[in-house]
Amino acid sequence: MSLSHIGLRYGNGPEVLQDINLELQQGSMQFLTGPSGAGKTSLLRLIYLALRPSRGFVQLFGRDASLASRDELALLRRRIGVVFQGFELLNHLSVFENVALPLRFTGKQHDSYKRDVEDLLSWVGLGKMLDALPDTLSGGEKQRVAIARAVVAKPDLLIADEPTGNVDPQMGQRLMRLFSELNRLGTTVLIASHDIGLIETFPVDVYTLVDGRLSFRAGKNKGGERDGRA
Amino acid sequence: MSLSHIGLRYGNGPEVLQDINLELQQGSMQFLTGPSGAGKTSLLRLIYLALRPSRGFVQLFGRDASLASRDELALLRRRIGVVFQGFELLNHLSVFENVALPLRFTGKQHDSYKRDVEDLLSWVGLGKMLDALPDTLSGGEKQRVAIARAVVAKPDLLIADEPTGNVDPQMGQRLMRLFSELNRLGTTVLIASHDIGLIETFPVDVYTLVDGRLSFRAGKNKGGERDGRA
Amino acid sequence: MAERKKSALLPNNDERDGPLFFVMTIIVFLASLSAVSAAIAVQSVAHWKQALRSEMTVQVKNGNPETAQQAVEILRNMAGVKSAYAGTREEAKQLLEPWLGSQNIPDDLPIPVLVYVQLEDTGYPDSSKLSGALAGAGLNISVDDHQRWAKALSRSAQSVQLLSVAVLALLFTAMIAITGFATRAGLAAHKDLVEVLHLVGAKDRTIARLFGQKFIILGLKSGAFGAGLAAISIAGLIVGGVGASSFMQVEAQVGFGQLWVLLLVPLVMAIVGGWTAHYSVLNNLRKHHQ
Amino acid sequence: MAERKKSALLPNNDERDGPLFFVMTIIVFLASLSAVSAAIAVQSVAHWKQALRSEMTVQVKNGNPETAQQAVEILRNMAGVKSAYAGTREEAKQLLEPWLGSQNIPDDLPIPVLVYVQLEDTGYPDSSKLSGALAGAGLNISVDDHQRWAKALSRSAQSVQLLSVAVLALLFTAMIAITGFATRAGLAAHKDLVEVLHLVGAKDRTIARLFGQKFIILGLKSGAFGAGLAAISIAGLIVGGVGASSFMQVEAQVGFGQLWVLLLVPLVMAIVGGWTAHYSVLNNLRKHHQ
Ligand SMILES: Nc1ncnc2c1ncn2[C@@H]1O[C@H](COP(=O)(O)OP(=O)(O)OP(=O)(O)O)[C@@H](O)[C@H]1O
Ligand SMILES: Nc1ncnc2c1ncn2[C@@H]1O[C@H](COP(=O)(O)OP(=O)(O)OP(=O)(O)O)[C@@H](O)[C@H]1O
Ligand SMILES: [Mg+2]
Ligand SMILES: [Mg+2]
Repeated sequence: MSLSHIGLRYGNGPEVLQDINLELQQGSMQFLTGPSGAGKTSLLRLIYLALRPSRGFVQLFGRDASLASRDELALLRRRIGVVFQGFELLNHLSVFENVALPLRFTGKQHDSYKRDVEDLLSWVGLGKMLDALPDTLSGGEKQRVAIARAVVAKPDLLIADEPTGNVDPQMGQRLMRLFSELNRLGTTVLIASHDIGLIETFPVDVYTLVDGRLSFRAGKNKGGERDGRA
Repeated sequence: MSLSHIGLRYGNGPEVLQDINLELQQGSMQFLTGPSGAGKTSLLRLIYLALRPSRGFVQLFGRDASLASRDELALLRRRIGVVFQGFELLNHLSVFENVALPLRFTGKQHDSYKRDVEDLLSWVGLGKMLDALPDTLSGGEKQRVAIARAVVAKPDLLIADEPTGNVDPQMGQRLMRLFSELNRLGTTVLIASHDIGLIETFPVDVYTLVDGRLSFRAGKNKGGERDGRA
Repeated sequence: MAERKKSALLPNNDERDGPLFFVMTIIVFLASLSAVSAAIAVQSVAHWKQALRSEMTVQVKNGNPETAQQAVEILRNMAGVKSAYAGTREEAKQLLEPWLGSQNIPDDLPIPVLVYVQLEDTGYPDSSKLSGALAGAGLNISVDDHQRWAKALSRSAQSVQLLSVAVLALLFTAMIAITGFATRAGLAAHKDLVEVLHLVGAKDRTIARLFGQKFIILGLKSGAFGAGLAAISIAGLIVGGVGASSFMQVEAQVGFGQLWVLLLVPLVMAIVGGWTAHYSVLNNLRKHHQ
Repeated sequence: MAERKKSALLPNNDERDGPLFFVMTIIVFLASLSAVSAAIAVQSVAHWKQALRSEMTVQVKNGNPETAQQAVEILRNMAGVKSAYAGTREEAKQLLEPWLGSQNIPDDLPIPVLVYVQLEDTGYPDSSKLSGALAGAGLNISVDDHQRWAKALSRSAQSVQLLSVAVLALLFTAMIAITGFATRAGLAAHKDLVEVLHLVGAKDRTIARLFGQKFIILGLKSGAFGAGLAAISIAGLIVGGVGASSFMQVEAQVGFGQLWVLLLVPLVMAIVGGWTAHYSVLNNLRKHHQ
């Protein structure tokens, strides 16, 4: 995954992102932080192909996104798992169905993934809520469903936008372990978060976005400060 | 505000809240904490009259809520400011209009509150976004609009559900100062939050909800642990 | 910073309103057409019945002008008869034209002479009284009270009437259903809006009024458009004189007088729309929100 | 834990579908009625034109049976004439009955004799040829080619036809508009659903097909209901014989044959509904989502 010379503006507004260069190594894991309104969500939306940049290039899995057809984009999206800041669950589907959603589009059979989905939901503490509808869940429960949906297809790239804002610190740690586990299996992970307490406990690289510009700090156990151009 | 012997179940589910007794002194300020799914939002919904308890009594401003007519309930609600966990902004109204919403129902004139609303939005860092629509805001910006709407009418009771989950720590401190300020002017404040770091920095009482039961811990500068029955 | 105006609490340029307005306009147009044709049918039947009840024809079968004149004298003096006059041989020939052709009637053909009798509106004598009086005077004369025509005419007018009323009822139901549908869709789309307004302290009536007003305006607008279109079409039909049948001619006489019905349509629409919206919202609030 | 079935991606018991189904059914019902009446009108005109074109009447004005027989001989031998026969005095009297009454026709009244001429379907001679041939034989005879009737009849049939087609077009537009409206409302209500499916990697076609199918089914269902209702009503009208006018009688003859039109209605509805939904969604996706 790489972004080069990315600029982004909404409508005729100011540039929210300015000259962003970012390259994520396959299998790496990093945090993205920065004050509210800095453009973290916008940057992630560019990466998971919900948005086109005003200028610059987005490259995913060796493919230039601006050159891909709509169907190719759909196929690329299937390799990305996303935890949205607003969860974006489907209210008429059960917790189980919501989590299984990405698997349906890959043409997998219900029986083949049933156990996996149930196990995953147990891990995030929702083993007893498989048939509940999202409207009846608490904020933190919704967030965990969103996380489960993002990781269920073992994506090549995982993008999580503020994935622990609605859960207690213990659950936050548990969810982070889930991400690390996935990362160990080869998934590239990028997490946007304000939770500095949480970030500090992980020895991973941290990108900071301020006023639309990106800076980089290597993980505590890794090395010193350097420029954002990875 | 007082809750006595409150029980709550959704549909035929288990009791989410069990025998809750809680009394908030006029002009006091407290936190409510507890693991995800413990029932914090449910408890707050009882207090701001979005929900009826399955058993027990809710008393607000000296009035038993179960005896009040629908119109009286509307009048009681006008004295309560709420920051919803899901923000609940109106997408077709501008930031300014969203914040001014509670004032419209009190029959106040636009000119009389225009300056107040603008000043308040500047204080939460949104002075330049008065005319923006909620859909174009970042997560933290939405949260701040929700907070501004809750406090704009200087309510007698302020209920905030996870009001700092989407903002950076500095902004979190700033918003908490807003709540304290309001509290000093006489508003009773009740804040549900997971953010233990934030809670620790305030010398206020903390209620903890675990498995549908409430326990109480007095603020650091105040006194020792005691039972939930306030 | 520019002047900031108080904006509508309900999004007023809802993207759903365009086609809804369109559908409602068409429905109103059709409902208006049926309303007018129902009104015309009702009026026509009354008109015909009146015309047929107030007229009889007496046939002097030997075609003798003197016998006819005698009959006229007798009839004029009867109670309940307004006037009576004998038709000319020319008139009688014209009636036979469709069957015999115009130039084909030989001068010596003894065509029966018709005597037209106008009756008073009330208390008119029936045909047997007339023929009794004539037979009493020794005249062999047959009386036609037009019952055959009256029956046939009022039967077809009634079926037109029935059909129009049925279509009208259907369209009316469709109108209400569309309003109900749109309101529910509006409420479903604005569920959060309703909830937020409710929790912020708006009274039920205030919220219901918001939606009610929206549909009153929509009803008035689409009602006025649809009814206006219908008025233009009907006027066009009448003036253009499409259909040369006698039925249509009666319509033309009555038609313009019935157009006032159309003024009611937008009003009814607005009331139905507003009321449905208002009460759907109220019910919804009472059911789902404390 | 109980068996968990794969559930529909689109909420299939949408609370908006009830009234929508109702409205669509009514619209289909009305559209079906107009479709059938348009088809009947088209058929009637063709039927009458054919009947009138293939028949002429020759009037022997002196009422002499021998002259009539002579005319029949001449006509039978003409090219383009299928058959010819002279009517009886009784038949002629029956035609005069409405005007002269049944018992009022004196036996010595020289009623013209009518000769009925059936013509070949194609290449039939016009009335001037016939009268020319008859005049050539020294017979003073008038020929009626029924043009007057043909014109009056086809004029009113055409206006019925025009009206039905106009109403049909309107209802059809209403149907499409309702489908379009419902789709847009559905999309607005399911905006998040569309976005989530899109971001989770569903292809545009997959999402569009979901909505398309929903409206195909809705179209088929409401189309079948509405058209079925219409078929029952029309059959009822025909069998019940509402309206005793000759126009209605012709309808009855043709009516049942035209009911097949109704089979098309649900199909058209389904196609229109499905297509509109499918392409609204596709457009929407292309416009608002990368
Ligand atoms: N659709 C949009 N149209 C216009 N402006 C937008 C839109 N989405 C975001 N913005 C603006 O872009 C800026 C960056 O937003 P973004 O959501 O990327 O911030 P963020 O870093 O995720 O903030 P937070 O931590 O509060 O979620 C904000 O000022 C926001 O108002
Ligand atoms: N409308 C509802 N119907 C049924 N169950 C519900 C409903 N709302 C909440 N619940 C259940 O009640 C329990 C408490 O929910 P609540 O939202 O009060 O938790 P919370 O303490 O606010 O959690 P969080 O910190 O995650 O927001 C949860 O298990 C949830 O699934
Ligand atoms: Mg964000
Ligand atoms: Mg909660």
